[in-house]
Amino acid sequence: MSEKNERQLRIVGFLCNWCSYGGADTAGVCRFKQPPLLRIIRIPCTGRMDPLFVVKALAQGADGVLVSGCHPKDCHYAVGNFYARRRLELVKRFLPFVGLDPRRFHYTWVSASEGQRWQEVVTEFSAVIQELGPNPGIGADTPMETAGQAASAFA
Amino acid sequence: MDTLHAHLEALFDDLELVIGWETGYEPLRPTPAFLRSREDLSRLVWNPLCAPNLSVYLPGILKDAKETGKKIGVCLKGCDSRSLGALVQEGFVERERLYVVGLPCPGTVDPEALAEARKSSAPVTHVSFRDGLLAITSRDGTEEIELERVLARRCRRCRHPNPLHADVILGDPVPPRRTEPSFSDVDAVEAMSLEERRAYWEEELSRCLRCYACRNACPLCVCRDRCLAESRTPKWTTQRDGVRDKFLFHMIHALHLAGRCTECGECERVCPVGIPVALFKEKMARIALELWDYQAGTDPAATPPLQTFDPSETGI
Amino acid sequence: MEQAFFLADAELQEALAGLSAQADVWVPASDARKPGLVRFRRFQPGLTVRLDARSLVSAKEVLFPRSETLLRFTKEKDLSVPAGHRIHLDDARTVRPVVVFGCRPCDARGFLTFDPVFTKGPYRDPYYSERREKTTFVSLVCRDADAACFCSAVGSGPADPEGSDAQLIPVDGGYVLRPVTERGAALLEPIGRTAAPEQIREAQDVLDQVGRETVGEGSLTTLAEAFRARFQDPAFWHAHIDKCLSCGLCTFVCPTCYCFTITDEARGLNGERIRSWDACMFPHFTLEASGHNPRPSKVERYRNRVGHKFSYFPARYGQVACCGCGRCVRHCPVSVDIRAVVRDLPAQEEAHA
Amino acid sequence: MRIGVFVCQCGTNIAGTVDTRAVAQRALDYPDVVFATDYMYTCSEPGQQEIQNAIAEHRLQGVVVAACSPRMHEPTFRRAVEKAGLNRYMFEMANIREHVSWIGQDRAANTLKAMELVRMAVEKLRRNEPLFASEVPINKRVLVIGGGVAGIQAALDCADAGLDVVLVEREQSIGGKMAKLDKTFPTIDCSSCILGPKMVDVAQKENITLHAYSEVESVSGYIGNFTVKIRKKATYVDWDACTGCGLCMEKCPSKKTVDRFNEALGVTTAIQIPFPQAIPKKARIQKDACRYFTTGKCKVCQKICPTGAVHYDMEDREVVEEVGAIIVATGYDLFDPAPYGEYGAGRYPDVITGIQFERILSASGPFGGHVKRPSDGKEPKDIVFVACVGSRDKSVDRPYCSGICCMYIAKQAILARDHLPGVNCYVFYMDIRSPGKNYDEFVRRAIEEYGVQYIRGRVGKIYPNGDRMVVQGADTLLGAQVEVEADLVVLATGVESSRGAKELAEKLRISYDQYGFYMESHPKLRPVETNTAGVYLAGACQGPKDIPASVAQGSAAAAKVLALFARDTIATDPQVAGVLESACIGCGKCLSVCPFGAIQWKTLRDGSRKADVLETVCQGCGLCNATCPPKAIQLRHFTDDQILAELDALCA
Repeated sequence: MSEKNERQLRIVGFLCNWCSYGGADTAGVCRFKQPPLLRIIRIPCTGRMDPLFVVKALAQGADGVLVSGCHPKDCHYAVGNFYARRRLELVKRFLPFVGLDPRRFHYTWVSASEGQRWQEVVTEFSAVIQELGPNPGIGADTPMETAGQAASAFA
Repeated sequence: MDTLHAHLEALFDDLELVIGWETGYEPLRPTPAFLRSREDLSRLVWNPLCAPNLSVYLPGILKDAKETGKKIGVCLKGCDSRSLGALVQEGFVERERLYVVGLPCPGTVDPEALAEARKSSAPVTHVSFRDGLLAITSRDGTEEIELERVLARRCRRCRHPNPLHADVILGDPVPPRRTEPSFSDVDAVEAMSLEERRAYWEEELSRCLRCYACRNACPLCVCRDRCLAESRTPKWTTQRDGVRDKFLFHMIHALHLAGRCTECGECERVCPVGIPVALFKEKMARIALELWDYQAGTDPAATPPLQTFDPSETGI
Repeated sequence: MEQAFFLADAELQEALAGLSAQADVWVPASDARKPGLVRFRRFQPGLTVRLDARSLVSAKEVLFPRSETLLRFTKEKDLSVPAGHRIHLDDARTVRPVVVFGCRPCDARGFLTFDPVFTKGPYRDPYYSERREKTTFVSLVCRDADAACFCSAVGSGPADPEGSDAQLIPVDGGYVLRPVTERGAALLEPIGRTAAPEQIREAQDVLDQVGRETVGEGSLTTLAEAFRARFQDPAFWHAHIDKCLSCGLCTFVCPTCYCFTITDEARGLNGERIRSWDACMFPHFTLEASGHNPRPSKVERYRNRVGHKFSYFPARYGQVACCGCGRCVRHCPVSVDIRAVVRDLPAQEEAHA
Repeated sequence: MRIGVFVCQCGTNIAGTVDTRAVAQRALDYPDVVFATDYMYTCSEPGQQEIQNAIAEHRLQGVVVAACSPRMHEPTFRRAVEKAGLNRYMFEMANIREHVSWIGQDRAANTLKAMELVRMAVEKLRRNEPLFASEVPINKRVLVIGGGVAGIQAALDCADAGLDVVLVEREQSIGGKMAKLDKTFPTIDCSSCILGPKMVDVAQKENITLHAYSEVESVSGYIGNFTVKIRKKATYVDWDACTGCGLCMEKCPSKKTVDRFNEALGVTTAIQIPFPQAIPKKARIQKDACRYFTTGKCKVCQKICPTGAVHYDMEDREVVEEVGAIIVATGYDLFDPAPYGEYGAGRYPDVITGIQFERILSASGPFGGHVKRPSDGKEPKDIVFVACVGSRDKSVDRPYCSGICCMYIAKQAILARDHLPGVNCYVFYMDIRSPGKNYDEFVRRAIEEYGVQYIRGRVGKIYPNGDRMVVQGADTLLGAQVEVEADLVVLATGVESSRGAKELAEKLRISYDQYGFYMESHPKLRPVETNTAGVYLAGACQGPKDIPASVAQGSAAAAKVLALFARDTIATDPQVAGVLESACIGCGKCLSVCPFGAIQWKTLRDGSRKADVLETVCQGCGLCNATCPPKAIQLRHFTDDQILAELDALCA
């Protein structure tokens, strides 16, 4: 690991259950190797994705946030990702204004069959995050969030 | 002023009450007035110090008002009227229950700028406004100050001095200061590096008291007593005083205003510690404009962009 | 004025730096970027100290932080006990001496509302009390009251020494520092040189002159009964309060509002119990677990604020819970004027439609 | 809560690159975890027993299994914990196989990642609450979309079992591609002879409602209760009146109409029954060919029709069918060889596709079963078959094997030799794929008994030489260029997804792969299910298939429907949205975004308006939850607090 990454970098993934979570499974079944940064939170649909999750994750120091759902028009719930893409694009454009690096947030569409594409998405985004290094977040001075305390519970 | 009084006098029998402004504890501070009798109307004032956006009261007052068949009168400036438009769009206000008096607005005063512009600091006894000049009288005499010098930030970028959605417009139309959307203050923030922006907001927000004045003054913050920022279930923020929680509160506010903010600037005006919180929403308004060519509150029949979708949209 | 010291304008920074060696020194100061924004900040060399300006927010947070950790807790996993863990509590704290320098008399006096609640009686609050005991207030005789100020109306005044340990009196070229309490004297001893007789005389003149000024009309200290009579007069309260936005600004800038909430903020096995500012203007303040809220709207909430300050508190502690600083009036987004509300309390015969 | 954590080694699948013991050990440090262990195969019978024992012994109130994907075994483990007395929703999975052990080799990094995923699952589980399914009645009718052999089989199986079946066919007749085939491999039995009776069965079953020349417009609802709108396209012939006598076809003056059933090798009339065995055997007017529709004069058919069935003013009409399950059997289409410009398909009349040759071979085909070439009607002396046209070729975005071409080439070569014993048959191929029962033997027969000459190599170019075609290619076994002169060239065009497959998938809310074939739930274990409950797949819509496989899938899909319908009610997924009324501000944003109309207004006694979720209609997408400003509406099991807890477990 490069000098930048004194701590383990983490990408939070929000994946819809029907397409992208399946795509990540497909990538696994096909043994498509991926960097180990990503931690996936399963959500039913990208329509569940409140843009505030993105902001909160980045504010509290997630090094990257990756949201992936069904391709537009393929939503299991018909229209969830149509709403999602408006919200996600909006927050993507908003992040830099408040000093959060928009490169740390990526949203995309990967179907359950696209194991290889999933591998590419994860690999490319992981490389971006490796390059950017640790995310300082916002207001890291908040008490209780000190490294020592967190470490004892979550190391 | 006289027109306003006369107009409302003539109509008063058909009105439950009129929401306007009256002189507050000093003439520099007009305060919202709920005028319930004909005599009350004499208290009504209208000048560039009438800063509060009265549309903030509409959802509540309509909910509580008895169905008497009488309308509720409300005085709205240009920017206030956009807020009304957005409230109508979202179904919080039944437009037909209102009698909207639109007041073309020359711009409102930034109190801090006014204090600086005044030579005297003595208590003000009288204020009047004519031809772009504020006449401010105190025991030290009367000073004339150009409104343009002491304009609030929100008014410098105003495109809608002339009210929309009004039943009647009283006063001559005011030429807008801007014909195109202006985001120069947003640009100024964006001119900073990413790192500087983060530091800038961390410093600004560190002052936040979480008094929620910005939220409560916002006409589009319709959650009122149920605001997510104070909710413990779900729990998005803690009660800590750190920047992170303050930041999260302001992000909740900003994202909830995304595609809805009518840029009235009340959030920023009321902040006791001078945080330019309206910039968050101005940025949101700009994104809504860029992505969906959408300006909240201008078309009462439109659907806010995050409440709908377009399958053919590309590029996002 | 038996004993007094003189501090030249030019020596202010140095004196504050000296004080800072032994205490946290809080002064009204402004940001370079926002000269109009004056608030209390911890002194550090180079800070723009603004004794000339009223601070936007009171000095309340010095003794009563916006949020403070009361204790920290850790759950140590131990499967041999029924809960599966043992709880360790840690409420260790260090309290440094504090000097509030250059506040206005009203700011200092504000803590006289805190004191009986937090330091006396059956529930002495150790967190506040420990800090309070180590705090010294040096207030500046106030010569720039504005239209929102009303200290005289609550039994105080612009030169009121009550609540202050020492007074700063502006004189030609600097300030005369006048000890009010022994603690004040002890604080001033090392930083000032003894004032010259003419400086003392000038200071006395200022004190006398300012002392004669009346800031705010009438008296708001004897309206406890009038409040009770008005309690159930919805028209009265609506007439005054319909415009209120029910935000917490008035209480948060107020030097005497001391309400707080206590929450546990935990993550995993660790957490802390914190106390943070709360406001009777917030709906959650009185929200009951059942979902019932005895103060469901801003009318009841604002009524409580008035009642607390001018009726309930005086009934219990013999003084109004208001120092007349005027911040709630000055900063209110819609200029709600508590003075007007309180003044109107007795006017029973007046009809409110 | 007392939580037990079970870390699966999955043999070496997980344990190979994750220290499962360490993961279990670390889990004991997490809040509320009172028991943690690793196990060889947690999903096995003894593995599940281990969980059940631990629940009893340690009085567990919730269980986390760190193993494979929840899309695989979540139902298995939910049942297991339920058997031990827990609510089935007091269970979470951490996917440490597909998302960890199978995608990384770094044991340390994998182990850390697995620990964190377990930690996230624990934090989520701590905020779970028991959920209880409600039961909704099942409408025991089934919709079958597509009347090819797979759809026919599915429809008949369901109908035989007593179900009401609605069969929707886009074309004028059912039968699909199989109805166009002459013979079938490897038995050389007559396609229409074996399919015909099944088609007749469909027509005769009283419990099958056939909507031919109809398309699915929209699908709403959910498993057990779908509402399907079907557009019955205008045929201009009243099929209730039409007897299929064919008189109109005899008299129709528009005799130059392209015969699509015969793959444009022949002509037909504007009013027509596509082929003699058509089901339903009803006439239809092809509007663009009809003299009346194009010139406004004619009406011959209307005058001649003995039952007065012709109505020129007929319009499309919509019918609504309520069903409880849907079988999708929309089949496939054949690759259009136009991208292979060097082969000249379309340009040279004697370069034809496999399905065209099938029609030439057919006794009911354009040439009455005489093998003639389209250009001049001469009998060919040399026929070249080109395999893999639109199969196994990335350059035309068809990298997959169509699976049937090798076999149908062999069949067609044999049949050609049967029809014209003197004809020479050549086959250019890449590999011969013949893995079915008696398939390889069949190909060998073509080579050995019928003397078909197989040349291993690709064809580079086909060009005319006089009235013959020259096929230029490589023989990779000889390592030489070869040129073969032929009278007729048959391109074995590959299988691709059916036209309109994606649009239909969007209506059905099922997934499809990049080529438009529908995605099954699991490639091995759930081959006919989709990820949309109540929607099943049969036949080539899921991927290229031959007839036996399509028929088998048709029956399999029918069996799935019958299993579903064996119960009277279905338990709805309780992972749906719920409203905290005290927090609801009545803004109605959730109502406006809900894709299912699952939220309605409810008026409380105080007159206030609150959102109210219809739990059996809610599909659990969570769009309302993301939209609600005060977060009064929460998706159970995916609440804000749960997602935030997962987030906090990772970083805070």
